[in-house]
Amino acid sequence: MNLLTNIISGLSLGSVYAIIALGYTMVYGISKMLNFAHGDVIMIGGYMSFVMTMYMGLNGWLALLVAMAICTLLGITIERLAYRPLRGTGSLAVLITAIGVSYFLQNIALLIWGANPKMFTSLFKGMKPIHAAGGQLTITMESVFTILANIVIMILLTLFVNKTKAGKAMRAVSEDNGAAQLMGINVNQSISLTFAIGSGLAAVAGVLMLSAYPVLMPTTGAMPGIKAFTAAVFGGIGSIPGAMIGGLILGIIEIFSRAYISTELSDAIVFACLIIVLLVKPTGLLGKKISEKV
Amino acid sequence: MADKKDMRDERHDIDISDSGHAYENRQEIYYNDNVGGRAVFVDSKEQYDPDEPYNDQVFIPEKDRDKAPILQVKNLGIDFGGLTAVDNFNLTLGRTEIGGLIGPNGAGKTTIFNMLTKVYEPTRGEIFFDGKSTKGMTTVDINKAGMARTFQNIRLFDKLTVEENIKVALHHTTNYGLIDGMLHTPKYRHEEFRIRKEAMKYLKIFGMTKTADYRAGSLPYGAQRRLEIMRALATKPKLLLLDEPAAGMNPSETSELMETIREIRDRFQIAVFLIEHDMSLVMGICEGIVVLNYGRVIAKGWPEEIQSNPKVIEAYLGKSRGKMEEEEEKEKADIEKALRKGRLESAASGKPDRKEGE
Amino acid sequence: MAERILKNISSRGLKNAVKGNEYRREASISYGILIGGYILFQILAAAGLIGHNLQGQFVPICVYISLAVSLNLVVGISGELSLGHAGFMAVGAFSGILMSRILGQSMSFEPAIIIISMLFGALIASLAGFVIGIPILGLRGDYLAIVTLAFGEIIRNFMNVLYFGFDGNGRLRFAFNHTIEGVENNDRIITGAIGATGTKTMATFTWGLLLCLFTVFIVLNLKNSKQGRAIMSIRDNRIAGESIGLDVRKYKLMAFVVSAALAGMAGCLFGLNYSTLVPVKFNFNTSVLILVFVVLGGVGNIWGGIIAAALLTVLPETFRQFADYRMLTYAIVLILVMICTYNPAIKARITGIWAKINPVKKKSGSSGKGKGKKSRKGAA
Amino acid sequence: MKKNWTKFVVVALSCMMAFMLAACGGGGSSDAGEASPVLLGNTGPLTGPAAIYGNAVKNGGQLAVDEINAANPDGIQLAWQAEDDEADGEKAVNAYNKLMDDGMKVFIGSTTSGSCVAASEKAFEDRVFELTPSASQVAVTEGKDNVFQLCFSDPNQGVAAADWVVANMADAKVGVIYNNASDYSAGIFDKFKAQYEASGKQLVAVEAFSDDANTDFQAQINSMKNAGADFVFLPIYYTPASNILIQADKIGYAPTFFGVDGMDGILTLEGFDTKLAEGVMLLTPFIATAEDEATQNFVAAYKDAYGEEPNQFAADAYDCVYAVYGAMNAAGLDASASHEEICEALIAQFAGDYVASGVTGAEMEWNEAGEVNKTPNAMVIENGVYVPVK
Repeated sequence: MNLLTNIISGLSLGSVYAIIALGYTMVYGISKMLNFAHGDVIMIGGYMSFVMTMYMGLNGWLALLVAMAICTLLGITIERLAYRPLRGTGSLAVLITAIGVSYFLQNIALLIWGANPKMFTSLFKGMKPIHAAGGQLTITMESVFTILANIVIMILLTLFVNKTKAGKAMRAVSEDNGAAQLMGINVNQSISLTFAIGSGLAAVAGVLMLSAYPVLMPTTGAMPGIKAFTAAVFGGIGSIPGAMIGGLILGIIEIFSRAYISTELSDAIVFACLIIVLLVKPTGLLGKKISEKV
Repeated sequence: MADKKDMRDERHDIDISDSGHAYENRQEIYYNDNVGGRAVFVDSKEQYDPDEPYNDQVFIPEKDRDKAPILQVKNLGIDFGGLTAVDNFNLTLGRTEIGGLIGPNGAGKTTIFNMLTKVYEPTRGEIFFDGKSTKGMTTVDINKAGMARTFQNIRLFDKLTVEENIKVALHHTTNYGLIDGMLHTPKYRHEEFRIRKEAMKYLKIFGMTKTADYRAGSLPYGAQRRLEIMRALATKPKLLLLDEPAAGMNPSETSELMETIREIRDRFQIAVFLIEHDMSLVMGICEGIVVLNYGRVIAKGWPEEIQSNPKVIEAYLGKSRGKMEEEEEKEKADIEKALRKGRLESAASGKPDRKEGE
Repeated sequence: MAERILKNISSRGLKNAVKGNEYRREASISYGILIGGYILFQILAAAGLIGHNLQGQFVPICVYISLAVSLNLVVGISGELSLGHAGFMAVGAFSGILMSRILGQSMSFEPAIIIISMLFGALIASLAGFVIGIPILGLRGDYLAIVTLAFGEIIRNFMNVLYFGFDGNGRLRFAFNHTIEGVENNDRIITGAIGATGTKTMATFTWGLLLCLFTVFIVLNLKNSKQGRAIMSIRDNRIAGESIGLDVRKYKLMAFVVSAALAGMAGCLFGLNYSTLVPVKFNFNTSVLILVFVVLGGVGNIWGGIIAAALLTVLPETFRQFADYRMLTYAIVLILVMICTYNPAIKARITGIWAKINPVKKKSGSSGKGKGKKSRKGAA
Repeated sequence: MKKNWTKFVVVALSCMMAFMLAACGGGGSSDAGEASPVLLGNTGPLTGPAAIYGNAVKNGGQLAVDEINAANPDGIQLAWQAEDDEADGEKAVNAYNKLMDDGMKVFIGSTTSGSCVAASEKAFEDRVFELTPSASQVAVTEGKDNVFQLCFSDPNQGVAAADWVVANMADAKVGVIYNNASDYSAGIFDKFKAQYEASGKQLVAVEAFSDDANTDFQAQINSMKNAGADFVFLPIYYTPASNILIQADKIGYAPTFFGVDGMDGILTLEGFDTKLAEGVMLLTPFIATAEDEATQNFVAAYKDAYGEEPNQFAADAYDCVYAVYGAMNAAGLDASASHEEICEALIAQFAGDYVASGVTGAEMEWNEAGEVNKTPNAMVIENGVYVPVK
């Protein structure tokens, strides 16, 4: 029973990582940059939703939509102002700028909302948890919805990328920027769209994460961001199903190592697993093999 | 961490200090039949039969017959996924032979170079380099054994200077360890002084000493090609593989290059095996030529033979022999165009391809 | 023929060619900045023109300079992105502190303690670099970056459960939990997350300068040696490097280990500058901070890294006047500086304006426009 | 062009350097004129994950200074300056030095322990009197005659908590969840474990977490549950503690939770359902809902000024300022005294018979080691307010 409980909390945590990792992986795929500010977009999404529900009295689900819209705009703005001027100058410069953006978002949040943590009200407040196996096993609604949301998002996103014109354009740009441009694809638009989707999903991830783990602070997004980035690499950065698998595995490893090995070293174990995976599969579980024409 | 002093010091112990003079004496060298003369085949009348598995020892220039061949390739083949890129490739290269490998674009020429240097592991067949099988060797081992190559899309160390590019190639003959390198001990200074002089000697071959301090990546295209050859040569190889050395050069540069390749062979007494689309170069210096199409050898022989070989012409022209004369005229123009185009294409593809590698 | 080619080259190509070998220049500028800065600040400090705040930062500035230079060996010279440099700094710091405490039991001659501790820190950090480097250097690009990040975090996580202390006989003992056998709680030197406390602060500006000089000396020398050339050529073109017989892993590992050793040394001096040191200090943010120095100073540019490290260490302090907006200002400045230094259009404009107002007007502007860009872009 | 660019960079950087020199060096010249107030300095994390504590101290100190200046226009005037140290020893030393440049006379410590140890080393060298509001590690005061703590030291808290548990909860099966990456939490746990086990009892479960993984506590809570712990000691701050309460509630695990002073603040967490905190016990010297007049005045004034409930950190800082002010008056100092003079006079006071009272303790006395003597009260949360444990 314990095992099942742990698997469920692992899947739930992993689903949060997976949704965040999507943002990393899509942005990486299309612009080959590590967007370290992504974790902080989650935090902004959380604050937005918090403000909407607590101060504006909006319904939680409506607040989620508003937060998504704001994060989408935020993502596009960040890309436009901070990353686009540096496009084509190598990934390092953009990486540092992304870190600058991350500091910026954290400190803006600190100035606006103060250092005191806020307790986020769960989106699923009032819904009764599922009890199974004679009360031995408790599954919270947060877990159920997080896992469901992860699956739905993954399916929708895969359909979008494979079936729609905009999605195909995104794939073309991530395959070969220059060629896509020659084929008449608006590269700027595609990249903006990617940031928009990634940031919108970050808001969803933020709300889901905070529903389960409700402490909201200006630094809330930082560590989940790094973990999700790890998850994206785990699954093969640039691959959408990879992000999902990477996130889920990471979540399960984290919960399991905490439950069965050591709570003190759980992070070390997670990172050690990442290293082992990369040693066996140097481009992650579902990553494309990098081959170089000689 | 002193690197093992390997055998290559002795490998070509030829004094290259007076390379300046070499150019002045060029006339003599080129008209010396013993060294630079055209290859003579044992039985030149006999046509090469590509279907016979291994029939190839005979194609060695006369001057190299008394020495063991530098390279023997038997039934070499490679598959990518289900696709056979090269199959049943056989070759014997004389100790000081200049061999040519030609064929239409996509025939698998560079793939063969990549197999020889172990960038790709061959699926089938054997390679004997200097009498030893190269099975299990890596690219690094291959170079240490004495095979050096250039690349179709130039691969220089762009941010290093011209001189440093040569010095890197002299790495294994530079005799000091990490501690000497970090602390710049007298040993370091002595060795650096020595290899600087040596690097300059190599640069002299192509008359590039004045460019020594420039970044390799900022050199003009032709100079980069020459530098790449020098860099390969500085690893003191027994066999030099050149992948389209004349790509992107104008006719006068090409003829200069041709002469220099021959001179390198003569001075260092090494074998050269080259891929080239420029027929004037191939026909001008190659002693034996192999023609490849769709991954298979379709002809082997000396230049005149190849020029008149119907299979070769077919490979380049398609089935055009039976057609009307005017069409033939047109085709002939096309062939020239195609050959020239091949050159330009490979020249053009050089830069963007290189970017991928970074 | 040779002459003809030369003429060809000089008439067509060399106009756009860039002179590359600038070791002497780079070395003299680097040493000049360090020694000049040291003398200047010593004089200013002696004259009482510098406040406590800046004086207190002399040692950390030197440490960060040294870290930036050593990270440049991996990022600039070897061309690999490392996000775990603080991990090596941590290893060096804690092992150096341990060594200083052991020596402190029987020795009182501080210079010897500092030197031995720093060498010990460097040794342990290089061992860590070696152990970490062997498996991962086959990875490429961003995958290597994430693994270095992971290792940095693992090292720090590990530090959180590491306990060291002297037992009754003055012997060093360690454990992975709170109670170390035979060790009184007050005799613990390193106490997991609480870190090292009670360190005797020995570091001075002069030691900082020596550390910087040593680091720059090693890195510049290495850059201008056969090993350095091998490392750089693998960076520029791995396949070509293999084709001329260079063992890629060996040279990547070499850069990684030397860099780790130097970082360990710097970490040790850092540890000896504060009476307490917690493992949290060496988190991802610190790794990134060092990387920022390197990128801002120009990847591969040693003296650029020196200046960037010094300035960016002092910068947040000068922003104290902005009070609550301090870190926000820092973030904005960081983004703007990155855009201004790397965006081609903005850079060209700044260069143009600068050329106009340049006090020393030289009519030597014959060279092409894109060059500065090209050389500064580095191995990005 | 390249040369131009390089030159531009060099000149621009030198300009910045000059600017910084001016900015950094300028402060040192402030001389102690008669009218200038006595500057009390503080460093604490005003940004970053620990910003809540630094800001609380900053506000509490400011409130006390404003009150004192308003109440005693003829007495010694005080000034308050809090600098950001990001809870980092290195930055704390920088911030401390900045305060010295600005003419600090008394150092109201660093807010967090790790940075306080580093900064108090400097204060000891510079002979600046230091009274830290909240840095509870022993190393803060150890070997430094001029450094005093207003809060409990970690060991004292751990020992007090263990003693209390042994005395009052003799039959409980005790489990602990602590933050192994926090010096505060690990420090308390350390002593708690030693003291508790010295009484011949064993902890049934010990689990840790780190700052990097402070969201999901399922594993730790399950471990407590499975070990049958009915009394869980949480020597952690209230933020992760609130997370633990919520997640324990979700799986229906309801032991008695027992916290220390860091637990205070849990009731005022914005958006937190205080029902979850029902029955939580804590050992703390300060509670915002206390009935006495001093506390109520302080809480009211604080809410008025900053719009939020003060937590223990704010109260500690508030008390620090009053304690220092009182001691300065008791020593007969005036505003023109140098920081060395103030230091020696205050050491004599604090190490001597000086008694201060404030919102975190009625009669606080200090020993020569710098530790404060005050009694923590065991409180339990009932109906959303603290009441003393019967």
